[in-house]
Amino acid sequence: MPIEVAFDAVLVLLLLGLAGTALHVRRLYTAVLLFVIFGLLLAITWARLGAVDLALAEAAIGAGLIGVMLLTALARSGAEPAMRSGRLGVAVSSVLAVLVTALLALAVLPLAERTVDLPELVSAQMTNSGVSHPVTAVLLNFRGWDTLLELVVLLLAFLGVRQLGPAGGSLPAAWPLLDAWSRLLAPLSIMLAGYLLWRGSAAPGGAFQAGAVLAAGAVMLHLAGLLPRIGWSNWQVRVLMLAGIAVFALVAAGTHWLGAGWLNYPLSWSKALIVLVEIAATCSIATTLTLLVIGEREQPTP
Amino acid sequence: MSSVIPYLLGGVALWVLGLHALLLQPSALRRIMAVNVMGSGVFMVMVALGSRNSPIDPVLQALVVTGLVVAASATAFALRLATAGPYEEPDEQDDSAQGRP
Amino acid sequence: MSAALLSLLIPLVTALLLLLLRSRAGGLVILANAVTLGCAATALYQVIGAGSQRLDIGDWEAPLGIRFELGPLTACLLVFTALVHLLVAVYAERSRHSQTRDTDFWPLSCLLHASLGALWLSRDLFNWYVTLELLGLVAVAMVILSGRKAHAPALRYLLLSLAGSLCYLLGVALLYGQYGVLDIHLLADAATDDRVTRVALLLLTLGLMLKAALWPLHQWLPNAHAAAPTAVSALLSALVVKGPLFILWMLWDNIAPPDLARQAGVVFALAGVAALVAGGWAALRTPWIKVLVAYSTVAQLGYALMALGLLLHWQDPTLSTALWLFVIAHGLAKVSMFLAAGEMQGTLGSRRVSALKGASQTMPVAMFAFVVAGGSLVGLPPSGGFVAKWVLLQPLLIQPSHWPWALGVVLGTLASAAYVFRVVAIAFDRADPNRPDYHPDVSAQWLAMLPALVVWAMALVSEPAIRWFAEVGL
Amino acid sequence: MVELSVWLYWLSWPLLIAGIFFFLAGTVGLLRFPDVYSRLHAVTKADTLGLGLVVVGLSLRSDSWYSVGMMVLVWVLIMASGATACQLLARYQREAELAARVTRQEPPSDAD
Repeated sequence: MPIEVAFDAVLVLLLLGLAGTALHVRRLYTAVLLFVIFGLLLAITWARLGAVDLALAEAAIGAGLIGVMLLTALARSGAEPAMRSGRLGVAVSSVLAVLVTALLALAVLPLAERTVDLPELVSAQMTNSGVSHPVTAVLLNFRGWDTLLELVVLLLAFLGVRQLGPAGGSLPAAWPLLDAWSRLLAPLSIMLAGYLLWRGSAAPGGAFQAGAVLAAGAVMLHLAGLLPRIGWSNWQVRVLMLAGIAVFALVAAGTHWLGAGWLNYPLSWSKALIVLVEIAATCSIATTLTLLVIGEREQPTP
Repeated sequence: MSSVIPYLLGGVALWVLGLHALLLQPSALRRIMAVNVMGSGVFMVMVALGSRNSPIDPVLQALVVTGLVVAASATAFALRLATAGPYEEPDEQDDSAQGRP
Repeated sequence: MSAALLSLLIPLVTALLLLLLRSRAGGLVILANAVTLGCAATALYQVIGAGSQRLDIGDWEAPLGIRFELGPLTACLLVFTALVHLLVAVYAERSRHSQTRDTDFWPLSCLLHASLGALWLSRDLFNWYVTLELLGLVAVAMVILSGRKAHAPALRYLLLSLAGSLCYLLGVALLYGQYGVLDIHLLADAATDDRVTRVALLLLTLGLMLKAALWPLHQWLPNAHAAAPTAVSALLSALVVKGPLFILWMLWDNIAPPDLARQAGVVFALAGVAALVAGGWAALRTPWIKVLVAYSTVAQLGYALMALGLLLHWQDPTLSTALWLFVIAHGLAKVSMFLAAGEMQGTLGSRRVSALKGASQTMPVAMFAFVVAGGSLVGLPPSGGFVAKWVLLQPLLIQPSHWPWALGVVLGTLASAAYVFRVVAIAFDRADPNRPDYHPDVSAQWLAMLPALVVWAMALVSEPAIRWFAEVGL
Repeated sequence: MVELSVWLYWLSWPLLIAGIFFFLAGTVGLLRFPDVYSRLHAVTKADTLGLGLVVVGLSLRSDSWYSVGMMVLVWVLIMASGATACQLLARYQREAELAARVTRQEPPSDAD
């Protein structure tokens, strides 16, 4: 038992050290690198705590796509403004930070012994949720409304980025080995995404992780120069990106006016409906994340 | 149960670390990283609370997956916003050009 | 309940259509907003008739699923949101100076409408986190419509909004860790007065005050709202800052243990008075028109904060009627003020208050709209603002021990009167001869006047509304 | 006769320790070596070998062939991606050096 606690303590201290240095180290380049490592270590922490779905999502989205976006932003960012507050400011705020941490720690500690009874309720209702993996049941059936708003958040992030105009920057000429390697990886990522999506109903996996893996494959193809010039102007991209929300809203409206209630899947069809919604969500997540990372080339025509 | 405490404290510490850096750092990229560290802190607290049940609490795990995708999309937006335009305070001098907002 | 769900679904479907067809047809959005207003009105009519209704999404009971609730206040807020969206959409379509003509303003405003509807209806703490995130992102996406100079304030707004959401989320995590439920009514029954609940409420309150730009945490609002295009500033000030305030009120009204609520009530009320004075003072001194109107938002939110504080301090539910009358009256008046200010700024070509010299002769209709809206903000009789202030002053004037709070209200009225009459004084100077290329858009100015007339029309319906709110209880 | 799995369990220890040693060697090489190319050498080679040893050590302990197959697949993928990344970095470094030398107007010393 003490070995486990030691391992947890070391892991947490390592995370804190990484985050602290990443935020306060002098060179911005080192800061970004340390932050990407922090993301990867976080994925291991989620796996250690037993949250496998989350470890998948964190590794794909948190460490992968956010890392790529940070590095592209680093390449494009100009000189760094100097640190504003002097020595006194940092000292005072650090003392304040320690006090706040102590207050929050005192509030959080008594929670360690308590347990909640909602998981029993979830497993009790699993039979008529249409899927056998509890996380997917919660995400797409019990709290399906959260996931619909979630897809709207993703769409809004892309609409916001679209107002900023095309993401300039030319790519260095692709190199044969990179070209061959990405041709090998792309089908693998599609297969992996399909597997994650289908297994999502019975084991860790699901729309978000599958979408992120697909987006990673597309970004890889783009970096090798193999991805055709896609953007908001061609309608296929628009259909794919809006598919998730449209299908989910259609299902919600259909179940409300034709069926038994808002997002109340009829028992016999619930698995089919959930898989349909998951496929649509994967398409829109993959397209949105890809366009968020690689940006659009041409001028956004009205 | 003892393995929950280090992660609860670590999550809270990460949250405060992120908030402290967000208020202190002037550079846009570092502030975005600070917000991400805050998010990771909150998620660590949530997952630690979830891991109190023997198979991890599926509701909390679903909430954190949703929160993670929200944080990722907001970060993508913030990064593009930070590097899109020149990041200096809006110009203060008077501009009487016709139709200038 | 299906009428309320329709008023949520129609803007979402319109936004998807606009995005799919890449069209920027303002007419379609105006039609959608009008139909949504109709649905919201039928929802209100049903609530008046049959009382509040509840919907468990997916037919899963509360701790497991998310619960929607259509109460009297939610129905009013749905009507208010649809009305403001309709008025702003008509202005944005008609006016030359709204800078949102051929931009993505149309789908974004529909998405804002849908996420506000989702926020008003939901009763689940994590669902509120996602809707808060939606509001933050759509607001920032709309602020940057006005070009490169809006990027700096928009980024600061986005980062602080994310920090506020994460502060709120940590509070939600603590509450879930303690009680194991996320629905607000179940939490209200289970809430006990211990340290975890107090720290969680503190975190929730700090996050929501940062997002609603309530007094000590409001610095990001003036620059963000001033940098946005005219139609967007109106939507932001009238609606986006009200979402977190709604959640703050729901949390403190339901979950807060009584003696904590009493202590916190005093702090909120004092923060309200400070907001009135500080916001008024800053509005008085700023040289820019739109920053003046933005600081007026910070000040007017002080009234709502004061009503919330006194409501908690004296456990007196009639004050929540005052709180929500303030929110609705301020929303409509602020829309009219921002549209008028934007119209004058665009036509006269300068962002400075000094450029309004002689505006009562050069742009009479826009200045009249500005003053009418200002009258409601100050609280001059028969306006909506006066009705709200009247309901707030009632409990204050009954016991002599409450009179110091009445003094706070007087200070607030003085401050808001100061910055409104500052503009009026400049407007009645002698106007300089017009520039050759000066051609004002009179119909747009009349559209800017419309919300101000609606806020003054509120007085006609005030007596039955107050009685209904008091009897049904928000 | 001692049970087979216990033998395998003890046999996996030296392999794991050797794997970890190679990981450390790669990291020390990364920090200490003078220029980019030798650092790339150290990292790619040592880590791949280290991972291979760890995979073999763990597969001795694992109970099903399925997990052994998964671990080997992971190892093959990391080896391939490590090699590609190493080639890519070396190439861009080479091009950066050539570009730097051309701007200093020195004739490139050897035909590239």
